[in-house]
Amino acid sequence: MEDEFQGTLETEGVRKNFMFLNRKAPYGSIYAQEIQEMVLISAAFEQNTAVVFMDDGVYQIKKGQDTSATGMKNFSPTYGIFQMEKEDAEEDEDVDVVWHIVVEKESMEARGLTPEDFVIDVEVMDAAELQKLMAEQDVILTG
Amino acid sequence: MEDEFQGTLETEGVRKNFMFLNRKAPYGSIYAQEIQEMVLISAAFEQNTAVVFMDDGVYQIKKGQDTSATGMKNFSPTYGIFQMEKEDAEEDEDVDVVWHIVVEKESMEARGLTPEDFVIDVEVMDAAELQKLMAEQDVILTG
Amino acid sequence: MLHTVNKSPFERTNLKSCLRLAGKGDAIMLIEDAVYAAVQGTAVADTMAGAKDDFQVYVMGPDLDARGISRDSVIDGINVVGYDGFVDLVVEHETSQAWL
Amino acid sequence: MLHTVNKSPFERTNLKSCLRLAGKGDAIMLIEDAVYAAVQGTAVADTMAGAKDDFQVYVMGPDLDARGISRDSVIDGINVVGYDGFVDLVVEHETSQAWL
Amino acid sequence: MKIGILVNEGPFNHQASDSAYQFTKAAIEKGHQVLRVFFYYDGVNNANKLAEPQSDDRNVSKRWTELAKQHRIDLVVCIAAALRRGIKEDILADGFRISGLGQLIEIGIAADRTVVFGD
Amino acid sequence: MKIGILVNEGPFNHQASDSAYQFTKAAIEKGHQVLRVFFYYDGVNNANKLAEPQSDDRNVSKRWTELAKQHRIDLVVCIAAALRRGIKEDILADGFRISGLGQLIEIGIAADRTVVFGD
Repeated sequence: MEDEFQGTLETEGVRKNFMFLNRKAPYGSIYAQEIQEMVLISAAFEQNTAVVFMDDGVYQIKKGQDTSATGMKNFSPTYGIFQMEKEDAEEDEDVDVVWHIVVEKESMEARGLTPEDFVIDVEVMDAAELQKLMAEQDVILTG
Repeated sequence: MEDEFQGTLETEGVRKNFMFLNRKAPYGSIYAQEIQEMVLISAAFEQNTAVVFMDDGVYQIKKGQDTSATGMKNFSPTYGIFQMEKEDAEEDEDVDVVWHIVVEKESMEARGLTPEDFVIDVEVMDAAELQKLMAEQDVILTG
Repeated sequence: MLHTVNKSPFERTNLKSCLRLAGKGDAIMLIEDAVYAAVQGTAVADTMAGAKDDFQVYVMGPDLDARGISRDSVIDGINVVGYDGFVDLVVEHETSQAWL
Repeated sequence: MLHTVNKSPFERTNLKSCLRLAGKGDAIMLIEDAVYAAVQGTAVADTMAGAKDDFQVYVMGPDLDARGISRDSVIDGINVVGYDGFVDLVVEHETSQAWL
Repeated sequence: MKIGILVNEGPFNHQASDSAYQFTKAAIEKGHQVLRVFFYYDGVNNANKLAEPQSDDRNVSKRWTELAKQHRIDLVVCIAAALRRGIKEDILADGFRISGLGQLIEIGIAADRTVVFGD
Repeated sequence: MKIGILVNEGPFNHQASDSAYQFTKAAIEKGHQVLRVFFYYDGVNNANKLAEPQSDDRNVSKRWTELAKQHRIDLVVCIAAALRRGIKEDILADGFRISGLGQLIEIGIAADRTVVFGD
């Protein structure tokens, strides 16, 4: 019984749909930064992955972030790794995980943003489409 | 110079207007509870004191709080001490500090509450009156 | 799907986002400071009264009690549950989404 | 009086409360996630464009930069300042109120 | 049913850890298995054993320790989030262990349900 | 001018401590005297010396320590809030001291300006 505490859980051969839902602006709080680490670790488990930016979360991927005068760490380059993971998943025939990187249209438009404003390529979905994607998920993690 | 670090600041003979502004609901976060301690400590310094409940802060003084099933501490009885401090300040002729315990009318009404819903007696002020009171303050502490 | 909302509808837009994204028939569990959304006679009561036609809405009883909100003041059609009822809702729905 | 607001106007009502309680001619300093309120072309831009007639509105430049918001996109009449400018505002106004 | 829990906030400042605790307790009482409780973001502060709340208030960290002991629940603190905030072995409360973020993803994969508590 | 600062949130999770630090530094550079920085609520977590952020990120606690040393700033952590959250002498970063909430009220009385940073 004691190893239950130290052990790893059985995950072999299971593929689920994971969504990482980003609703918070970057820098004002740490959620945007630390959820990145979740997504990166998750990629190693080869699960289907949907990274979603809605509400103020769409600001996370805004181009041109320069944190030098605030003394904080600029973590926006890391989103490029998300895109690479997605491209790898699409290109690698041995790996059949599905990646989505999604921006909710309503949130984007309320903030006067367009897909050209973002550091990575995104699928723009309206609330109805995003709702459908959400309904397909097994696990939704957020911060 | 070294005692600057350990010492107390010079406060003798100074009387200022302090406002403690409560805008957050109780229990969901700790601000309501810990700002109480500020108000109580402040009373010992005999400053003019305005305790204000606005926005979700008006919920802090709602009657009938019973936290037993959540396992949290019910700190609403402590508001009674605010009222005692106010009454003491009004009755004691040697002490001429002024106390206000204020609820913003707009916030109260939006939540369907009336002064009878509160555990202590309050002055109800509309936003314009509260703005005037706020403008008279030297120090505004909040959480 | 089960949605949990824990923020006051007067101060934050979490509930609004939840209502925009939730599918018809989904369950919504109001906990912590979101329980204020379940109360009659407030500025957001109409929104919630409408929401309960599209969704199954639940509110955490112990969180109502803690905040001194009488269970009698809960909008008709919103169900008051305890932590055990919350567990049942999680079990009944394959996925939970927390609108933090 | 100087008001500081640090929360996004899209997610929280802090700015709205500030605008309701601030006196005519008061200064409002937008920092951290509140800098989004200073940007042209958003759903809250009209509110802020109106606010700057009644108040002196300032926005923290380093917080705009961190978030990739071009200083050119700031609403006309809202002044971009740095931490030193923020200090000056605190000095100029006898009382500061943080709308947390 | 196998349930996993994610706690995003520290003790006292937000109700998240309280709600997660009450939920976990209720799930166990109903006969479910709580596979693991994972602490991330400021949630790592729940594992600080030095906490000494006032005597008339709950002790959030200790309560987790006791629940874990009683029901053999795996309480895992994320190492990266913990290092950033100064939660280390020296001050780690009984019943908690420090490990990688992969242990959270494991929950998602292995548990039937994952429930998140935060701010 | 004499300025006092109140920091309501812990390091990293919110920008409050960063903004307070930049503000304090700027105030000193402009020749003002920062009488005291008081840490309350989760703000007490800024004083945890065990924090080890990633090498490419700022060290919030250490930065306060250094600023305090350089400019003789009084960094005070509220004892009640600190006990509740497990911030004790054993893990207290250099330059911070633990004291009562009265030290915050003193700021309000003795300083010309009091500025609050929080969530």
